[in-house]
Amino acid sequence: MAKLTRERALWMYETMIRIRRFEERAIEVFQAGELPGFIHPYIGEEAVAAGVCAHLSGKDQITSTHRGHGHMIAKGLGFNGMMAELYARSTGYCKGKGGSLHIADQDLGALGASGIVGGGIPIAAGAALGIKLKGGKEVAVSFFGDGATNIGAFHEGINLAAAWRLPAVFVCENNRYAQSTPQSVHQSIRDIADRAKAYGIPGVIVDGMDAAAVYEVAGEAIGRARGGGGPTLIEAKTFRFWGHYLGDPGTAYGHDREAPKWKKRDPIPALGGLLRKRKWLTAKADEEILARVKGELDAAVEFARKSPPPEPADLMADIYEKAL
Amino acid sequence: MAKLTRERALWMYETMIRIRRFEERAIEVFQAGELPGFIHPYIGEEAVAAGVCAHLSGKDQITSTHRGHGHMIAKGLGFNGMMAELYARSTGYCKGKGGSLHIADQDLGALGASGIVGGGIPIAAGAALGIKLKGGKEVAVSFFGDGATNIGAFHEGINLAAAWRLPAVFVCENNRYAQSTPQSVHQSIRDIADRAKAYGIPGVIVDGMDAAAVYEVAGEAIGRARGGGGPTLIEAKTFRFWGHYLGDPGTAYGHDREAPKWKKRDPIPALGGLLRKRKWLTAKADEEILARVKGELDAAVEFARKSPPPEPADLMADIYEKAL
Amino acid sequence: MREIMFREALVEALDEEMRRDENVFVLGEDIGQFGGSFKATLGLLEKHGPERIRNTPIAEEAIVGAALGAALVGMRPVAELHFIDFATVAMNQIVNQVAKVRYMFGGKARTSLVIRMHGGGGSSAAAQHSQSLEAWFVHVPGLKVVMPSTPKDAKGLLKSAIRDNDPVIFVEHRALYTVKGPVPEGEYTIPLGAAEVKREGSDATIVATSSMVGKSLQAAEELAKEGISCEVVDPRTLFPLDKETILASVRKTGRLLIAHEAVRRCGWGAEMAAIAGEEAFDYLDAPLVRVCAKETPVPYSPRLERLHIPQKEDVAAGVRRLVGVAR
Amino acid sequence: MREIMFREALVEALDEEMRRDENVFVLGEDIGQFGGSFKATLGLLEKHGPERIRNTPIAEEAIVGAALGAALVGMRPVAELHFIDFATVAMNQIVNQVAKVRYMFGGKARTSLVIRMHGGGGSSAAAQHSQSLEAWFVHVPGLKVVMPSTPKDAKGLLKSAIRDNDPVIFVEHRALYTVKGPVPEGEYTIPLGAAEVKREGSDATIVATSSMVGKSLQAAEELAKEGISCEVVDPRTLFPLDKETILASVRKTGRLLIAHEAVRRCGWGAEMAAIAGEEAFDYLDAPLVRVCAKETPVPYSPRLERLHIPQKEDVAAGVRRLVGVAR
Ligand SMILES: Cc1ncc(C[n+]2csc(CCOP(=O)(O)OP(=O)(O)O)c2C)c(N)n1
Ligand SMILES: Cc1ncc(C[n+]2csc(CCOP(=O)(O)OP(=O)(O)O)c2C)c(N)n1
Ligand SMILES: [Mg+2]
Ligand SMILES: [Mg+2]
Repeated sequence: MAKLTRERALWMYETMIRIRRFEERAIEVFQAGELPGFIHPYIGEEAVAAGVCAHLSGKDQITSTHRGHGHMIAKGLGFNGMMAELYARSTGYCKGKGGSLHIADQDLGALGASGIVGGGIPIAAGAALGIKLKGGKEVAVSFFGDGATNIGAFHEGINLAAAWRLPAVFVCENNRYAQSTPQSVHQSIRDIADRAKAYGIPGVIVDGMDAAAVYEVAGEAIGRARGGGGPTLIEAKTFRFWGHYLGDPGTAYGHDREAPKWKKRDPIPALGGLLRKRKWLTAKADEEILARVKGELDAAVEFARKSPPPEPADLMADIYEKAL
Repeated sequence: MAKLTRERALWMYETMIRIRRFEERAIEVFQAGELPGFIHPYIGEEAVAAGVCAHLSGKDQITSTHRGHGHMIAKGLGFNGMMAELYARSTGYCKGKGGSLHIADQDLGALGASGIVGGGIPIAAGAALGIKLKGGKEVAVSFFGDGATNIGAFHEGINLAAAWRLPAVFVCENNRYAQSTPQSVHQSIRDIADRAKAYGIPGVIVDGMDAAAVYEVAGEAIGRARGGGGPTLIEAKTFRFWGHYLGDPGTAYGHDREAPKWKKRDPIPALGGLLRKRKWLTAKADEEILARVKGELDAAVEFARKSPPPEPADLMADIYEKAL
Repeated sequence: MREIMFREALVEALDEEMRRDENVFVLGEDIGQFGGSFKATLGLLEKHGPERIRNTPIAEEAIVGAALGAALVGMRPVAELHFIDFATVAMNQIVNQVAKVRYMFGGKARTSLVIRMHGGGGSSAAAQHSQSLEAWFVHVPGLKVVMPSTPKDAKGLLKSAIRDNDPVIFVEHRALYTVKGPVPEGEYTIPLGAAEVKREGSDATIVATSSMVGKSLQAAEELAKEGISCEVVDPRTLFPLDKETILASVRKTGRLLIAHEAVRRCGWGAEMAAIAGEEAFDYLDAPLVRVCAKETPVPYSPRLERLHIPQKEDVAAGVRRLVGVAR
Repeated sequence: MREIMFREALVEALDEEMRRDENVFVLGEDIGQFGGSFKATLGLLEKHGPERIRNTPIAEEAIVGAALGAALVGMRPVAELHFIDFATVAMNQIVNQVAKVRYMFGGKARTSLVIRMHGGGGSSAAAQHSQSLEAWFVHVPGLKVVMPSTPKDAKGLLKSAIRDNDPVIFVEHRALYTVKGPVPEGEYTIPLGAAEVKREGSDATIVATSSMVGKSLQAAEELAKEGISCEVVDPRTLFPLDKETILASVRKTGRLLIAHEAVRRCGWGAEMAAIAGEEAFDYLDAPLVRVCAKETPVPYSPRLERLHIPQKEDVAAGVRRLVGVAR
């Protein structure tokens, strides 16, 4: 089992802060009317992306969801390209064509977010298949929500990966709601990890507000996948602090009543506490992280604002390899 | 628990013989070149259809598959309309428009066979929903194969039925192969009943070659559904004695090597033995059944052969309620 | 006449039909307390309760399959799929089951169901939440396809769709939901298969669907100032199609422009163009013009999306081309 | 030249490409020992082993998704879906993912994959196993769509499709699998986007796809005896479309008949008709004619199915109508 080192712990901590601050800034400029489109904030769930991606290198692959900023940052994507993408600028990761829902960078193993719930799960299985056929040691990780576990693609993708013992890890971020629909309404089980039994693979529940716990569980699953032991289904119990998307107050379906309890378990101070207990983090280092992230974010917003939008000719580019 | 009565046992026995003989006759006339299309014989699996449908009335609903003749006969469809359908005659259940793959009769609660694997599963959930909304006491039963348990519709349909506690029963006829693909290749679990755990519903394994056993298990599941207890997943372990369709010898994928062992467990003589042991069936009664079924089949083939094909004008009828 | 929003008109239609017929019910994702992603079911849960306003899991194939199964036993479900892009996960049920069971089973099957979805772009929702895929459904015998362009039409057509005994694909354009328009107070329906001439004119016929009707009316207004008189015809239902009304207009003006938001290639406009080429050939005085989305996935960038989606300026330019006035 | 069957030509193409490039592999249901439902992968398992000839579960969305995922990390998968009717369960992956990732992700994504499927009727396989749905894919920017009509084209086009860096939908007609035709021995490819004039003529242009090419050639033969000279053009790829070759023929003959097996309404022929109406309007001497399947689900009855599917007699009758010879 992967022991949590100081280096990894600090990486997770900083990564979680990067996610949190990036999203807070994105929300701010969105609310100021600077961004088109929609945003689904990941705030509150940072421990999952950080705990899982702490085990991944640039050559490992991930697929993500509509709530994907956190996965992308944890996978190593930079603020400039991400912020520019939200601003729909040509310097964005998708040259302004994808937006919040579709940030991706193939060079960093970020195979992108599917805006279609569950759509990334079979794609991750396929990436794992490609890795296996090439004889690589990488893994493919798919992130998705509780709601996604009811759609056909979830079932088909995991069954395929299990039948073929592919180096894949499936991470369900169970934040208790599919949009406005509570888990108890959309399925009749309590623990989504139980669905692993349908595929003969390990299913593990983890506290998604506890980065160290996620780190441990993910390390085991990813290690097993790399070692040829096949896929694992991880269920991380977590909570989004915001509504489904910016503009949803969460009041229609009880989310607002649950939120205070979960906010007390904010994963960032929780990990910070652990780090300080282990003397891995000083107040000064903490401040430095915050300052560094803030500086980077200021620069990213500046970069995005100054970047040009796509040119009209870009409309017809990138549909096919060569223009037809 | 429903105790097996003499009446029900004899009904099952005769039903199984009806299925067997109907299919043997269909194969005969197919091989003689009298039928268009394809046939997927159900022979060997008769105990499943009979054991389940022994609990159903005309108002209960079923959905079926490409291998559907057995379900239809057990649900009460007559030889004339079925044989005429295979012969593509206007007197067939679908007026010659559906054929072997799509035999159906709404009046008898036979919602039809989907030629798309798994397609009937959500439809059965919907029929169960309709029953529930109307306050009825009927149930909807969906039959499907082992191969179908890997497709998205299986997952979505059962999850919906479970979440809504619908009066539905899902019957997997695990005959060890999806076309040419052995179960061990298409999924990594041994018992499909385990998939019930993904939906928080009971999953039961039953010997699909033993009609009395199927009767018992189905009775419990159907009773539970009628009583508001929600759906059950039944896995009946069975075997088709023929290849995937007429013309497939089963030699390419090992089916032919397994067949002899399974044929020794032929469900019809097995149930016959039980009936005789209980003194519920005399040799004379047995002969009478065979003779009656043969007579009916002779008449059905005669009926079909003499029936007219659809008229050219029928091509454009039945697309919409009124011609457009 | 009072003015209400397109989405309010839809809610009224559902409410009235649910009161009229206890077999009508609605199922879909987040249609309950949430009132639907675009508030087109708002308030119905309170009035009709959770048995008839059913929040589903995210499982569109099951939603449509369940609607069909319920219809087969005598219900009249209205299924909501939200974005038309999500219909891609339900195509088997829509195309192989819903559309075909009546025919395949020899005419007996009861298939009175409506499948609602919203299409179209314009809000930077990007490639997977902005498509216009109605042509797919028109290509499938057994389905009817409705695309209202005004609140009044939306209400009247949805009521007809619910009462219809055939399966109806009901496509709403997202940009229309908050558009207000006059809607009569009392009970009324609009038959499926009846086009409406939204503006009369003599120089050119614009056949426009959904969001393009409004843009075409604006373009016509503009062109009128230049002395070009446009007739704007809204088919309202793409199948059954009121060829008579449309072709009468084409015969009158001799010029045809087709405007829709779907991409051009194999869009519904191609069918309309083919019909004109077959049935009004001798009346056409100029090559027809299609004004459609560019053949690209829908881009996120508002600047690009505006170029992707046909605008009223594109309609106006197309008409000028059509009548031979190059500007 | 040697003659081999259409399906043998496909097997050769796969075999050669797998030898040439170790990144090419095939996945689909029953493609292994069984050799595919129509034997179009027969013998490949023995040659290339189960890692590269992968028998899948029945899960078409996963098959296409897995193919895409593998492509994204650098493989060149060929996915088999068998019946085009089954593409309905994989439309999300095909349309929302495969077709769009390159664009949506700003141009970086590697999407070199081929999705094979067979369409068409004629064998009483009924409504869910006989459709012709290629128009759907042509409607989706990001996809290429290939429909070969001869063994030679099948091989050359499949090899090009596998080497192409864009996703290709490769639609085979079931009735063609056992048709024999001349196929060169050595290495060759046929570019995507190049139509072929299968027969030269001067009175009318028949643009025919897939199974309708052969029927159109037979009709042309017959019509020649009546003194009517038909040019038969096979686009071979519906997108990219070789408009040049097709329109050159239309300009020459002034008359256009479009023949395909899909139902007429919103079929690919509508697009072809629209293009002709836009780009060859001044050359058309008569209303165009579409010869397509009747607008019904495909019936089981052979008698009805024969009426549903367009036959060579229908093509001949259409041409006579086109050239003004009523018989
Ligand atoms: C196939 C499909 N259906 C519906 C939607 C609309 N939708 C987007 S996110 C969402 C809820 C997803 O819930 P969950 O999987 O739990 O993820 P979470 O938002 O909680 O992170 C829904 C219904 C979609 N994008 N795709
Ligand atoms: C979606 C879909 N994919 C593939 C097929 C082709 N097909 C028809 S039957 C069959 C095998 C079904 O296996 P199983 O579910 O085990 O049923 P069985 O034939 O064994 O009764 C396949 C692959 C289909 N009809 N539908
Ligand atoms: Mg959730
Ligand atoms: Mg089976």
